[in-house]
Amino acid sequence: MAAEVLIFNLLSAVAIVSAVAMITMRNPVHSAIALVLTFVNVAAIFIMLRAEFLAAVQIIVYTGAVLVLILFVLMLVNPDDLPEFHSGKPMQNVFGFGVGLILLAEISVAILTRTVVAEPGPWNEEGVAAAGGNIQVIGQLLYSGYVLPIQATALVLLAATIGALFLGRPDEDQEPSPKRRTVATISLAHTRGADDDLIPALRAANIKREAGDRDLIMARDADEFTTSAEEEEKKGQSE
Amino acid sequence: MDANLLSSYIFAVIVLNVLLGLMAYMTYIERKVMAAMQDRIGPNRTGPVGLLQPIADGLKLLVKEDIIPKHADRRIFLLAPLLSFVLAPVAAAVIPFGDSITVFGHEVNLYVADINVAVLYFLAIGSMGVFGIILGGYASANRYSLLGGLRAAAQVISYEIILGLSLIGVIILSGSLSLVEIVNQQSETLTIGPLQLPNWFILSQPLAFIIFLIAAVAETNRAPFDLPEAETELIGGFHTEYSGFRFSFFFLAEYISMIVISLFAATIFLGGTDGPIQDGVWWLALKACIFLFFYIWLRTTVPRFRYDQLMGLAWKVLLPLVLINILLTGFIRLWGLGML
Amino acid sequence: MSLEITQGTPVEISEERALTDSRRQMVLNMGPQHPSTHGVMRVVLTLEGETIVDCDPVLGYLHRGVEKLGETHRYSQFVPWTDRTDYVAAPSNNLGYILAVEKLCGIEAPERATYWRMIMGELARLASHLVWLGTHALDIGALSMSLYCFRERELILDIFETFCGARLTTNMMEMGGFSRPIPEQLPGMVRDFCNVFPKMQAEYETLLSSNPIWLSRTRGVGVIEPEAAISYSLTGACLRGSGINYDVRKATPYLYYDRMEFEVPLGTRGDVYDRYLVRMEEMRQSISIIEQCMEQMPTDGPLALTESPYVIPEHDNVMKTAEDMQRHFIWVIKGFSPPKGEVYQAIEHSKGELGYYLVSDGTPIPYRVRLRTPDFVNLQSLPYMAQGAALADVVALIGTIDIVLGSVDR
Amino acid sequence: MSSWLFLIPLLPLAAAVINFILGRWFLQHASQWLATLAVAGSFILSIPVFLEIVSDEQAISQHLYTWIPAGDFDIPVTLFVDQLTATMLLVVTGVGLLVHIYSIGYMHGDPGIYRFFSYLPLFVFSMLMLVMANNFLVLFVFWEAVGLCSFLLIGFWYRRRSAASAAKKAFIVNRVGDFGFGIGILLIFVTYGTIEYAGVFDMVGDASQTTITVIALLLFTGAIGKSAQLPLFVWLPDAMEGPTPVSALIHAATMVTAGIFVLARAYPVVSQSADAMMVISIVGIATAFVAATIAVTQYDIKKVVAYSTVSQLGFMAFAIGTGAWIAAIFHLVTHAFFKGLLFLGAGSVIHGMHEEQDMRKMGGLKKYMPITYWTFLIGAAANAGIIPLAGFWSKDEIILGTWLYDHTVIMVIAFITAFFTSLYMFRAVFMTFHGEERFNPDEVHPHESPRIMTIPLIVLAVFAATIGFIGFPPEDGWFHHFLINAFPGLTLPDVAWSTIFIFAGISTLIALSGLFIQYMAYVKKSISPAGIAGLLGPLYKLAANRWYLDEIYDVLIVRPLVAFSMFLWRFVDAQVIDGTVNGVATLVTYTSQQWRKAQTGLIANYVFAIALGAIIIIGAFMIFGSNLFQ
Amino acid sequence: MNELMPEQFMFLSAALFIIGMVGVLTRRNVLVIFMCVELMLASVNIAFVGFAWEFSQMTGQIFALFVIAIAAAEAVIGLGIIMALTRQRDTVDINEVRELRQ
Repeated sequence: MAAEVLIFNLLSAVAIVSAVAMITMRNPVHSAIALVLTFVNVAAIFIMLRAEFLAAVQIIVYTGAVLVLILFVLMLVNPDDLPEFHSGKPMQNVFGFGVGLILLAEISVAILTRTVVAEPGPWNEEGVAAAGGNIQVIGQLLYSGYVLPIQATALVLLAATIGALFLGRPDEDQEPSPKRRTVATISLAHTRGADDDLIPALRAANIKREAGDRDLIMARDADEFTTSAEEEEKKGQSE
Repeated sequence: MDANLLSSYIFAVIVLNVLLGLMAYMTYIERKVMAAMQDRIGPNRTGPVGLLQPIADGLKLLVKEDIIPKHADRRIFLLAPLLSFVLAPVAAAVIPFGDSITVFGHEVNLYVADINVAVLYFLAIGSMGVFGIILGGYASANRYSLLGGLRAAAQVISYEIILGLSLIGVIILSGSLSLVEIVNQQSETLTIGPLQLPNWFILSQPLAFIIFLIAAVAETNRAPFDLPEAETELIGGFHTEYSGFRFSFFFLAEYISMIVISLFAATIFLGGTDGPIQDGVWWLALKACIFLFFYIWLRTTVPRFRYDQLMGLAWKVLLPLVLINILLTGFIRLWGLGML
Repeated sequence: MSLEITQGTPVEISEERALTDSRRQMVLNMGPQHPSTHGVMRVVLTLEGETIVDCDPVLGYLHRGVEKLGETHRYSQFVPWTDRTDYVAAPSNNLGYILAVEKLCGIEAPERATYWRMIMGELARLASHLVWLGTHALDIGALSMSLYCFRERELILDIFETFCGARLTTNMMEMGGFSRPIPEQLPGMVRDFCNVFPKMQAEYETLLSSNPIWLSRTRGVGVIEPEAAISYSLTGACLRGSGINYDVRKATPYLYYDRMEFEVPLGTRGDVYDRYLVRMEEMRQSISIIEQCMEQMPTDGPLALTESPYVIPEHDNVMKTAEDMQRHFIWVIKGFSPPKGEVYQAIEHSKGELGYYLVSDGTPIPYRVRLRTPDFVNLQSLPYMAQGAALADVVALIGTIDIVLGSVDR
Repeated sequence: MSSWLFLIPLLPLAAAVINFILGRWFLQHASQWLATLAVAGSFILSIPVFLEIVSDEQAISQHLYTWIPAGDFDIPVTLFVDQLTATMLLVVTGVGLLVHIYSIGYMHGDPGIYRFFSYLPLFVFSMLMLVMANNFLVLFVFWEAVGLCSFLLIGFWYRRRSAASAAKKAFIVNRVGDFGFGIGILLIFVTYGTIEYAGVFDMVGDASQTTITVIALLLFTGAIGKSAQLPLFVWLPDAMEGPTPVSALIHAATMVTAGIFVLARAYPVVSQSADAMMVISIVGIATAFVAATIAVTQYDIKKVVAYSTVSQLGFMAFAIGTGAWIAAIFHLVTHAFFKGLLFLGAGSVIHGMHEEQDMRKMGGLKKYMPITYWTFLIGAAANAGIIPLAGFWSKDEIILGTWLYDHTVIMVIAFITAFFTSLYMFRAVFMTFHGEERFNPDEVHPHESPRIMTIPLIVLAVFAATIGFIGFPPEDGWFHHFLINAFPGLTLPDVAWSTIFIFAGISTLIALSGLFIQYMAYVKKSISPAGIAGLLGPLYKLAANRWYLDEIYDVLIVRPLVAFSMFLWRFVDAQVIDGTVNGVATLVTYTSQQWRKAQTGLIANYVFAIALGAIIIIGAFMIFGSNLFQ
Repeated sequence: MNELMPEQFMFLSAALFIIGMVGVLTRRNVLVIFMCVELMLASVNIAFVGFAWEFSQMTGQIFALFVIAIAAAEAVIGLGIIMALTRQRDTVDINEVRELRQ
């Protein structure tokens, strides 16, 4: 057994075991971790299959972004809701596994009895090396023959972004929940009450320019910038 | 097993050990530098001028009681710090510490691996590193930890994008994802009129460098982007409930990440091992030290961002800037190739 | 071997459910052991994401019954207790209580002692503001500020130590003046401090005042409108930050503040940044007041009243004259009995209006002692400011109110 | 000069676009100055163009671009200026400028001011392009564009239901005429193979007489709509729902004269068909008479002026019909000034009376708004044909034309109409400005309008008083000699001075009699208007109810249409079509209801079905063989 | 078996796909179902890349790239829907969401 085959089988075994673990774990967070393991192994298999770029992308996108997002959502969702409820529908499980087994058997038969025949292309190991490497080959192919699919994919990603923004927007019907508590009482009778004409008064006041655009007003006297209750009354009467 | 592979293994072991040793003394240096900046003395009791302090700290953490909260998700709680700790130094594998040297008649490359997707590999490992933090935050069954984990997830995803995009400019210019290749390109000389400058990418990609620097600080969860652990708000965030050696794993991982990302930045933008006289690993170390000093300096100087400001900075300021940078670089590159 | 401990959540799960409106909300129990609550305060936050829906400060973790203790101690015995309310500005608390008792007895300290009281009060204000600045900046993440601030505060504490021997709980004032002489080196120390401090303060400002992160964390955060500030009975920088001109030193001058020339800084927006600016400016004004005191102060003169029945006689005379010996004996054994009546004395403490309310029934023990501590009142505005703010803002808001739990809980 | 020609329409267009885009957020009130400056620029540029035409007597043109290139047939956008166009240029930009200035005062404080000042220059642009077009298609495009602007501006206060419906009415009624106009253009194209003026006019004679008549009548159909002739004039009085400056500019001075302009522009075609000319003159005189009688009975000051406009447009139409081409254009020019003046004066009154339009609630305003009064009086006198004001010269010339070209019946009706003209004009003046004050002084404080509104009034008044002298002496004036170049083949008739004096005398007498009657009725109160109305009985009622035209339309067109629509809705749509659709739907619903029971709503079940399907398909392939696996 | 055989990755791909499918069939937590779908997408990528390797083609890799891109878009939308769902329903149990039945 060549080392290559051994490693491949090892990686496959881990991938399959962790995939099975993913669907059997009760805690979704554990499932997610199992899935991370599967994806990392899949990425390793990609490297074995001479797809280094895809391996890196697989890890960056799937494990680095998608699964982090899934974990993010898992943590946002109420922890009480997280555990899986296996007790619900036993028939569902039986049918599910049954169908899975049948399909696996069918595909196994197909794999073993049929062979796929196709013309070998130019991108064997030497061909790729001659072109400068896996990334160079993908880049050249991608931007020569696949421009339209790239544009379409870009459009899909844009649509997804907009859709996500739409889905993630705050509820409209619900008033923004953090609402300011209103001022309970305003004691305008306070002899040193807030001056309604504070702002005009400030212009003439002794202003100390602080950092940026902020000013401090320097009061020399206790009666500056304040209106006493009597004055307020007088003002009211005169109007 | 061929000799090449063997020498790689040996070199990997050396790098790993050096990193761990560096990391230990990184904490010492940080404390000393911070002390100097803050008008105090810093560790000075353990050993001469406190040089044994990191070892003492390590011992202390080793023998400390290992507390697992009752409601914690045990398995993940144990797994998370390991994940952080293991993934942090792995990224150093692609950093070239110099050309090959001859040891006992063997040609030994001064890098663990020269893979053609090195930059992507680095980003991939970086994006994996956050799992430790998120899972640690989740598993602690603590509100502060959960919030820390949530913050870490959002922050790392956002800044991962910025980090990756800021490197695109360099990749466009160098035309390669291999760090060895990138370093080799930077050792060339750039002649601008009478000036003879090294072709470091900091000169051709200054904007990308600044953005990379900011994103790198955010990526390693260091001040002023240390929101996931913000001790004054979240009391340590994801590692609130960790103690003893498990805590030290997170702690170590953070410092190793800092060192690795400093090495990476030095490699990508500052020419790696290239220097004015006698190229070699010491230049890389010196450049990395500049970054590390910058990290410490930042920590002592600036206040912490708020969560929304952090996200706003990433998406509203840095992302447009970095996209503009890519666009400009692309045009200049095409122009340089005579395709425009 | 690992030890399993139960997570200490004082609020039970069911209770938490009752606290939140929807399942999207989360109750976060901040404190009483949280590093940013400046002691043992507990804030129960209801969060939606990182946005605060509700904020409920829970007090009393440091309650020692100071007021009740005052009603079981003789007038002079209560002075050390005042140190332990707002322990970062102990001389100010001494001062407030002493002034209240003196007002009750109708006596007044000699001129020189009054000037020194003012100096000590302003130094206490500076010490308190330095603690505030350090911790406030630390809460927001500016790590070094706290160390810089404590470096300067050390100079003030050295002055206190030189004067009365204690650094934190000073217990430095007596009815009718000071019981100890002024050490020779003290005026020089105060002058040195006045020379050094402004430079240091300029250093702080370069670090913070125009730092974009500091600005973004403080500007527009925790806005208190002038009306709200009044209706919450705020005092001190919290009130003046909202632009309302009320300073006890100006409004009802005590000591010799009417002889001083100083200005009261007022904010324009009422946010955290304004309060920061106001306090920074207050520190400059304090230095100016101290310098004026040093100038105006008579170089020689008594430091304490000796002839009043309410004060302890001069030590030298106790062993010389029978009257003084007798008075001393009664004063020490029984204490003095102020006339019947009630009195309220307010001073401008570093955190706001500190009021002492005393009721005397003619016995040596006060019938009622009541403290109006400014930070307790100011703390009311926390929920008002916190609603709609982010979680990270809460620490900035607690910092901006400037609380000392010893003073809040009493 | 011709190279700068394009700037004349471009400036207002630029102003319109800028105001529309930036107005709401950035310009706000600054938009009014932008619009006014742009129109002023157009006006200033038009002057040298006009002078060049005067001195060179040569049409100038500037090719801008080819709009529709289709093989050997292409439609150029070419600016074309001859004597007729030059005259129109000055009228449009001149009156337009004054109206813009006036609007600054009138529209002050309106929140939609930027909208107003983007529609108004847009209208000026469209009108300029209309008159400067060199082919029928471009003409038609901008013909529709001015209609659109008219629609937008009538419905400017679109929150007002009446304004919105008036806008709709104007638009729909105009469509009837435009339909004919469009067919006319098609017919021109079919007949001559081109739609450029020059080409068409060169080949007029190639077509049969019938074709020419049909074309001329179809073009006149458009004019009926646009220039508010019988029977389509009903939209114009309703259009007074728009802001008054709009009424002045669009519904008095410029747009409504587009119909007349088109007839004059198509002179080579129209003049070839005597039958068409006859129809035009009959429709014209009927319009003039009917509108004048209605105007006498109206109480809304703007309605009076509006019906007066319709009447004057009738004058122009029958002038063309009778062959007095130049007189028609002359009247068009003078009318633009004095009718613009009247509208702006009415607007000033309304502005001063706090949006009150009913003349019964006015009276005695003379002392409150002297400038408005005097300018309005000049306008009214010009309209009534008091010598020597502008209206006198042009109207007299039209009536003289009817005599010269032997249309005696029309002449008599024209004189009667002129009498009515004088009657309603002075009725408006006396009711509004003289007599007792019939408004409630507690609620209404009449005041003179701001200077920015009165200055345009004064300028217009000066023109209304003096513009007539460009056509002096009648049939031999400077204007006639200038314009005759635009009408090849037309000769100025030689008229004896005695004839002129006789007609002038009759006209003046008629105008003065109208003045006298109204003076007695509304100032002296010796004649009771109500008494006269009672005396005339049904005739008065007929006029007061606008000859029941709206009602006739209602009975003849609207109701049958509604009934037919109801039939379509009630029976065809609701029964036949819906029945079919509903039947199918019910069937589907029923079937689906049965199938629904198979739907559990559980995702797992659907996935299960998919998986089952996959198993079956793969199994089938395995068993029966396929190309998938070989 | 000294060489890597095409059957190997085909089996792996099929196995992972079927595991994902069974997960979708049996699990009730919508987030886990979501993860299963991601697994199915990834398993298809293995087949793509494997065939590309077998026949020295690049098309398979390029299509795998597209699949990853689409999967990312799907993840964003899917998670957005799940967030909206939990906001409205307070549940992640897919059997509770039976809107399709109505």
